[in-house]
Amino acid sequence: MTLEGYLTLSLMLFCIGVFAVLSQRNLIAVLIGVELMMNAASLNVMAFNRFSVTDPTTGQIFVLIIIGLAAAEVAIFLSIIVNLYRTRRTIDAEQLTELQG
Amino acid sequence: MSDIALFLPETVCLLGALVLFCAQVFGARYGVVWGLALLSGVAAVVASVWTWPLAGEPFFPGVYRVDFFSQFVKAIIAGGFLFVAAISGRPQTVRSDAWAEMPMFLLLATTGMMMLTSAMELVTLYISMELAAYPIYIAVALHRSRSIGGESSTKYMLQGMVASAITLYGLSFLFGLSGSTYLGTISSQLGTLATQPLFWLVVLLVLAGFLFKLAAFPFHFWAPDTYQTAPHEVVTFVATASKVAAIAVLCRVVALVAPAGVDAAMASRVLMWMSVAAMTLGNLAALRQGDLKRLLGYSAVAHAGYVLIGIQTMTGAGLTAALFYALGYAAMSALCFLVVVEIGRDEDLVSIESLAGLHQRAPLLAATLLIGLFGLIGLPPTVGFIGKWFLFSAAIEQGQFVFVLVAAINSAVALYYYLLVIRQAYFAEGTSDEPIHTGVVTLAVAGGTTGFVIAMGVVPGWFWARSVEAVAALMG
Amino acid sequence: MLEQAVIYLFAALVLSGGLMAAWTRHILYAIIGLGISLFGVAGLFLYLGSPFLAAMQLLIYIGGITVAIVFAMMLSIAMTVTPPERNRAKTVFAAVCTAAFGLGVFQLVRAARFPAVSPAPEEAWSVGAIGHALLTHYNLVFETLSVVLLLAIMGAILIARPQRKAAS
Amino acid sequence: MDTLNLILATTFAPFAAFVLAILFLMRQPRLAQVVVIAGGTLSLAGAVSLLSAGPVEPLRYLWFTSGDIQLRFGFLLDGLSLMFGVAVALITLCVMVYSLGYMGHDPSKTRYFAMLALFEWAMLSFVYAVDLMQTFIFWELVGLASFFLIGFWYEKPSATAAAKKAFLMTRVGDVGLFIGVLMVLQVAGHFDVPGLLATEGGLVAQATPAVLTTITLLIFVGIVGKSAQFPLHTWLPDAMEGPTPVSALLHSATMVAAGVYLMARLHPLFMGSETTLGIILIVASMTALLAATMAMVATDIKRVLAYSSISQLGFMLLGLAAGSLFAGVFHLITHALFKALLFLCSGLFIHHLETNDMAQIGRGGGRRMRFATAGLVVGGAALAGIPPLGGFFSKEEIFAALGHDGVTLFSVVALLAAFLTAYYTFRMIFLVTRPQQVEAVDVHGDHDRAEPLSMALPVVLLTVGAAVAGFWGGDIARGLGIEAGHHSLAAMAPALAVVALGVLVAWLDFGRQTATRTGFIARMPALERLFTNGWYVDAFYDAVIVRITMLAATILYAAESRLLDANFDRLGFGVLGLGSGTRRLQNGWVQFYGGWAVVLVGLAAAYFGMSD
Amino acid sequence: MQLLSEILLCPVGALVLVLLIPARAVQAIRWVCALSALMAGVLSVQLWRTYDAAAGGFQFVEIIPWVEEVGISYHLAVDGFSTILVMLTSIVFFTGVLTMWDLEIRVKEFFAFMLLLVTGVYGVFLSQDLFFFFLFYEVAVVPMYPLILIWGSGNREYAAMKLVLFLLAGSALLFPALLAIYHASGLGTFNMILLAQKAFDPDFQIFVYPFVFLGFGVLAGLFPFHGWSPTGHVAAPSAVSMLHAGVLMKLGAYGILAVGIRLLPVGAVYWAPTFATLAAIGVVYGAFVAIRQTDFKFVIGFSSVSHMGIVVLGLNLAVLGKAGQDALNGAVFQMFAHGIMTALFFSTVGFIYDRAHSKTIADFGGLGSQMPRAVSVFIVAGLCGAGVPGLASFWAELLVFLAALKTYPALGVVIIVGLVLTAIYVIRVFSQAFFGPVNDKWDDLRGLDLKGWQILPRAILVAVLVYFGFFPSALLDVIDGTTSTVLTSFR
Repeated sequence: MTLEGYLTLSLMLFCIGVFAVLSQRNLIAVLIGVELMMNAASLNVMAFNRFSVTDPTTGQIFVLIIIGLAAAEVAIFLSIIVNLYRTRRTIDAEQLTELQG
Repeated sequence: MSDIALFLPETVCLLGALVLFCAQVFGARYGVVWGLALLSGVAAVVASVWTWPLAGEPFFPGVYRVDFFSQFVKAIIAGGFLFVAAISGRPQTVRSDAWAEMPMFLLLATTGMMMLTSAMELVTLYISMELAAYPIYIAVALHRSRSIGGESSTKYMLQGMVASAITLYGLSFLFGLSGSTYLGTISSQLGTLATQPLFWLVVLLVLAGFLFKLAAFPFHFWAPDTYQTAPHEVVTFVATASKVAAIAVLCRVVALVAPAGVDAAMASRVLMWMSVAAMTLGNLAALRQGDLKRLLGYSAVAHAGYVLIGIQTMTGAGLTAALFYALGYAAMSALCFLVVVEIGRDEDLVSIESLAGLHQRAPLLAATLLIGLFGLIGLPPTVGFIGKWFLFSAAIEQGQFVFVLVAAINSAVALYYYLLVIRQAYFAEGTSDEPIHTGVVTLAVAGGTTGFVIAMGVVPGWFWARSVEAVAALMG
Repeated sequence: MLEQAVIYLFAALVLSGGLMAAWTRHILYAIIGLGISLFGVAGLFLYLGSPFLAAMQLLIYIGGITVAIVFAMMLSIAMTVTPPERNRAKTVFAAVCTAAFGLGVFQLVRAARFPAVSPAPEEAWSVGAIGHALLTHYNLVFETLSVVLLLAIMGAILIARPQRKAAS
Repeated sequence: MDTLNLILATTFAPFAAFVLAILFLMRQPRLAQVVVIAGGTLSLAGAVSLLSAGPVEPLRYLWFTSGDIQLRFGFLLDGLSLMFGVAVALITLCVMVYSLGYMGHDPSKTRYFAMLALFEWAMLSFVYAVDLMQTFIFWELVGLASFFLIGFWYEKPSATAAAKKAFLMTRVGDVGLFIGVLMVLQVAGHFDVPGLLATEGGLVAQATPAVLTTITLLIFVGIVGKSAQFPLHTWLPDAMEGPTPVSALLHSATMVAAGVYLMARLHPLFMGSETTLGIILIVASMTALLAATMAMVATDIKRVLAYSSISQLGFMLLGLAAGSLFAGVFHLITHALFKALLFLCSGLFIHHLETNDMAQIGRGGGRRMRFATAGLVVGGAALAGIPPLGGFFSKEEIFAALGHDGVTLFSVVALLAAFLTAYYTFRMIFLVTRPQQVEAVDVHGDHDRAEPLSMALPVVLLTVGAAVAGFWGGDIARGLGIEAGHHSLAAMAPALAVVALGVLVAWLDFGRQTATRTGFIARMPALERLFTNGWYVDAFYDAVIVRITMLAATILYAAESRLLDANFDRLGFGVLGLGSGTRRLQNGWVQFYGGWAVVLVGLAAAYFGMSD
Repeated sequence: MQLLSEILLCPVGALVLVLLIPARAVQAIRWVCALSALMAGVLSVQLWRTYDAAAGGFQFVEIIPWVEEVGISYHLAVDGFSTILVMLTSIVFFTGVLTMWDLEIRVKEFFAFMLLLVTGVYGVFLSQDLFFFFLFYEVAVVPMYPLILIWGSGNREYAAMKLVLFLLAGSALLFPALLAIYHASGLGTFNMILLAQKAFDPDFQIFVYPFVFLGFGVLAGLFPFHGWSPTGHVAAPSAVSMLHAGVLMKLGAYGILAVGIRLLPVGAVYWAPTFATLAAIGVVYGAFVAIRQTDFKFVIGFSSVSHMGIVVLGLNLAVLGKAGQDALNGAVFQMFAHGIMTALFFSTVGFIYDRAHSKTIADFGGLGSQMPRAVSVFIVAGLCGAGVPGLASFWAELLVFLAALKTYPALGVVIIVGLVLTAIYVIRVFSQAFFGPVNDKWDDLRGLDLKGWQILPRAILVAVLVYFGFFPSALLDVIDGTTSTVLTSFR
């Protein structure tokens, strides 16, 4: 597969992630969407790392950091969801409409 | 040794965070924690200012740059932290079991912001951004009332994650287009990169995360919600230090691509439209608000628009103006939030109505609020006026007459809601005459910041010269 | 040839898993979809020359993150049992936004020119090189990541734990 | 004393008195009286000594400079101003002294006397002014004093209304004058009166005929306002609401004559425009006739006199417009004397009998008031033009001037007016002196109290003056530098005849014992109504001019509040509404927010894509 | 320290002092204000006496670089115009403080805001640096909001908001315009004296001038953007109305003159016919609307619209060359005269209102016998408004009308006819409120007439009106030289 192929693939993955973020009701599913977006970015980096960059360590470290940050992010977000669930008894994105205007 | 010196402010912050961590682990009283936080804040400021004359690249060349720009901004950020620490003597709206941790998180965020201003490498930039963001996500969630903090923290973090994912996606392209993660290398290839439309989109994608921090359209939706419902002290931090860091990094990125000249015009145009949208939406939506913090949130959106005026010019003058304004803006909004903290001690939400009778209950706070709001309106003798003057001037220099006109009309519209707040504080009769007792430290900070806001407005020369110097370091 | 086929298979996994995660109303399916997709990405990493990252992806992502999500899912029993109705308007809105974004980026990506280099020698891909870089060029990043992870854990615990009485 | 000091003393003595009185003497009315009368006396002395010294070169002092305009303050001391100055000072002093009695019990005496002083200062400064702008300024100030004096009893709504009317109507005229004066400046580049009147290099030489006509007409508009000519005459009868001495001084003898004086002053300019003269003739003759008809039917003694003033002012203007400066000025001076006299006499009646109605005065025993009755008869005869009293000669001059070009329409009208004058004057005299019966009123006894010395003295003085004024014609003509003409008896015959006829008809209607004491006009009810209602001029103003002005004000005010202001408010509320609309963007759906960001990034991408 | 800085320091110093004095020491605060005003007055008179009118031009120049990088400097200087306007400010300031001597509510804050306002006004008149000019302009405008809101009456919230929004909308137009002037000059300085020497591109001038004109015009009460002014006057407390109508509105006109006409002559000439027409409409319109008002202050407010129209008209006629000298002299004279006159108006109306608690004309009647002094003072002001000779504004109107007649005869005739309208509304107030049958309702006001020191501020104002009514050259000589200098670029 060529670089363009990988890029297209990652773009599609990113878009799928975006769609999940925008359309899913369950906040966990939304989080999954975000993960997909980050993975798309990782895939991008790795593709460039393979085809466009002379020193392949950079990309790998980049992706490694992304994975690490994703873990941290998920941890925090999940705890926030838990926190939310404690009072609201829901994690439906569409029911979070108390703050508006 | 020199590396340590260059990295001193961040080190101080990290050490402070460590000390606070230990204190918290050993179950120190909040008074002690607060003292330590103040101490760390002072140390961070001192360290940042001390490093002003230094310049260099600690760690590996090209990763991290210490120059006057970064150190100047770090001093402001540290100042922001110090301010927040100073008014956090009794952070009632923070969940009581998290009092001890709160300063630590904010200090970590401060570290992240400091790194953000120096980062010259994409991965460092990204991770600094996240380091600056996560503690704030956490802090926002630590509201004493879960029902109030829950929704906004969820939304805030969700939007932040999306923005940072977009940034990340952009960074990946930047990496691919240039074959390097070093900003230095990227800028050396600017000549070829700038001809590619994708490059400009990528720059925009990269900016997403920072625009999010700045609460610029269309990444501003979190601002009113979070401002309204996060603990007062945390919002203060978000509104001051965080904004400065975002502006600094925007300056950094724009300074990077500015030499592209004509090719940058389209990106500049996009930023201009963002600016127009941000200030218009922010000001309009703020017109009819009942919650003081929410109103300030929208005002922050509008101010993001003003700052973008300077940034979108992509000239030295514009960036200088943006930086100058960032400094002033931090101080001005700090003043407003100081009052919010004081009067909202026992309230989760601070309505504008609750300001009634403030001039009787606490004349000094009322005056503080007045000066802060005058600044936000953009009235002399505060820095708000001259800051806008510089921003507008930079844009006019680029021939953007109509744009500046729109911005100026916007600030006239904004007058309405700020004045309503002033009206409430100075005119409306409150239900209680009970004086509000304000701590000595808070009063001192209020006085100092007020003085700062006015000093910057009346004798802007020194501050302007520093900003010029900083931007020169940035562009040079 | 076979290699290409496998690559396309992984690509298909990535997309199908992603689509599943994005479309389903059942959170459990979504997690499974995520797992599939991540697995596909890991596979692609392998073919992009980095077995190390493929392993990391499997370990951290699928082993750590996905599992954490599963735990969180258990909280929201109600939504797991009766998945919420799809909001048609919102779905359309999401699709339109996504399409605008995707098309916009796609046309630029297609027009873009990326530098092409010959693949780096094998030893440049070694884990040792990565380790070396992490301790030299990227030591700052590496240290920072540890701070971030630490604070994330602390924060997560702090937020999620039931509220105690004030310690002061 | 040299001329400068003398003229300064003459003009500024009353001013000093005014300032002193108004600022410091509000609580000491007696002292104020003394101060003001001292000022008036000083003025009279000054004016007389100036007159006796004869004309001198004008005095001019720079007042201010703006660009190329130089405004001078100064004094033009020629025969005209010197004579009129004396008349003004004299009558003013008479009125001041008279007022000691007339206003003796008024609580606001100081204000009254101060205003008299203000008036005298303004009037004298006007008379002696060398600069046209100075003329205008004091012309205005005279009007101001008039406003305050008419409205002196401000608690009386009618007085207030009259003052308001006087101020506004003269204002209308003043606007014309103002524009005229400014045009003079444009044409001539200066305001210097002698310079403007100079035969060489004067305004007549400088201006084109059309411009000259415009200027003189505009100035005439001012005169119409101030001298109460048709159609701006209606304020004057109403102005009788003021104290009677004021009517005597301002509204008959001096201030209203300012218009005539101005025309006399600028006579050469008017002579330069045939059109203007024609128009003046028409207006003046109309006024003379109209006012006389109104006087015929008035029952209020002061109103009769007021209408007669209007009519006589018309005569003066007729004389001037007919080309005879002498005729106009002569009549001006004689009229000043006898009309002041008539007013003061009527004041005596009014003061004592507390009624303005002529019939009631008659019934109340007015004829027992000796000084008043004597003055009334002498003054009335002079007004009617009975020889050899003042009015006869001056009016004769006017007829002569009018008849200069043969018998014209104007002569006929003037004769008609003269007939009416004689008629209404004697109607007044007969009504007062020959009532059908005298009611037993308790005021009969004490005539010393009815006519105290302070009031009697001026009456006597003026009676003498009115009686002999006719013989001053030669002096006045000399003062003006004109050869007074001698008129044959034949030329005088028509005038004498109409006067005699007028007196006769008045005798028939009012004088004889069996008279019905209703005018012959009562037999023509339509005409009587017309005359009583002042030819419906006021009604016209109320119905049309006032209504249009107020309507315009109402419409514009409505436009202001409903259109302009409301729309600005609407704009404001519109922005607020936009604010409410904008708030709806923040609808609480977090995914909606994300959608914005994503879609806009897509749009930006499309925008960047267009660069190729 | 030099004279101009000293003048500026008077209110600033007083402001600092007032802020330091505890709010309870009311008497001390008043005295500080009065003394500072007196000092400013003395210094202004000194300025007026020592300004060398024959030499003309800018004098008493003080320059201290402020932000050198962008060419901002603290640059004070006066020409003939600002000399007399500074004097006007001092007079109104002093009399304003005295007028508010009886104020009991939140005295400290009131005087603090008032001093801030006065500082701004002085600053505008003294500054010759475009930046500081604009800065002081904003300083002067904004204190109006709290001043009206807190110490005002009637519909004060609406009025205060409306006023500030209008004025700052005006300055929104100015903001880009002033900066554009700075950048277009290419001189890198905000020094207005230097900028005035620069011949800007005609197209640029024509483009920018309307922004400058309208921006300042709003503050000058230019039709149709005058709506804020009557509403604001009505709601404001007396001293604030005095400063507002007396001085603040002059800032607008002065701005047009100092920035618009001085810096952008070509633009001024190009737009003059349009704006002159607008101003003339304002003159007649304001008078007409004033006729229909039922509230004292509204009458005065609309009369201000009318009178300021004369000023703006004069400014526009000035550049048209035919009678520029007279027009500009008249306009500046009118600024002064109108300032004193409205100060007198509001000082008196405020006085009556404070005692009777009514501003409705129809409520009164025969007030002349109950409060003869206050009424007399009002009458003097009214007569000045009606353009009666012997009071200062006559000269101003004379000069402007003269110029109007020369330049646009028809327009001139129309506005002179407008004088009748002026007389109508003035006389209407007199006859309805002060004359006529005495209204017993107000009998208890008899003892409350102006007395003692209360007379002082009104007496000063009357004296000034009369003095300059008789000796116009005392002002005109100062103005005339500067006028010729300004107009050299139009010949």
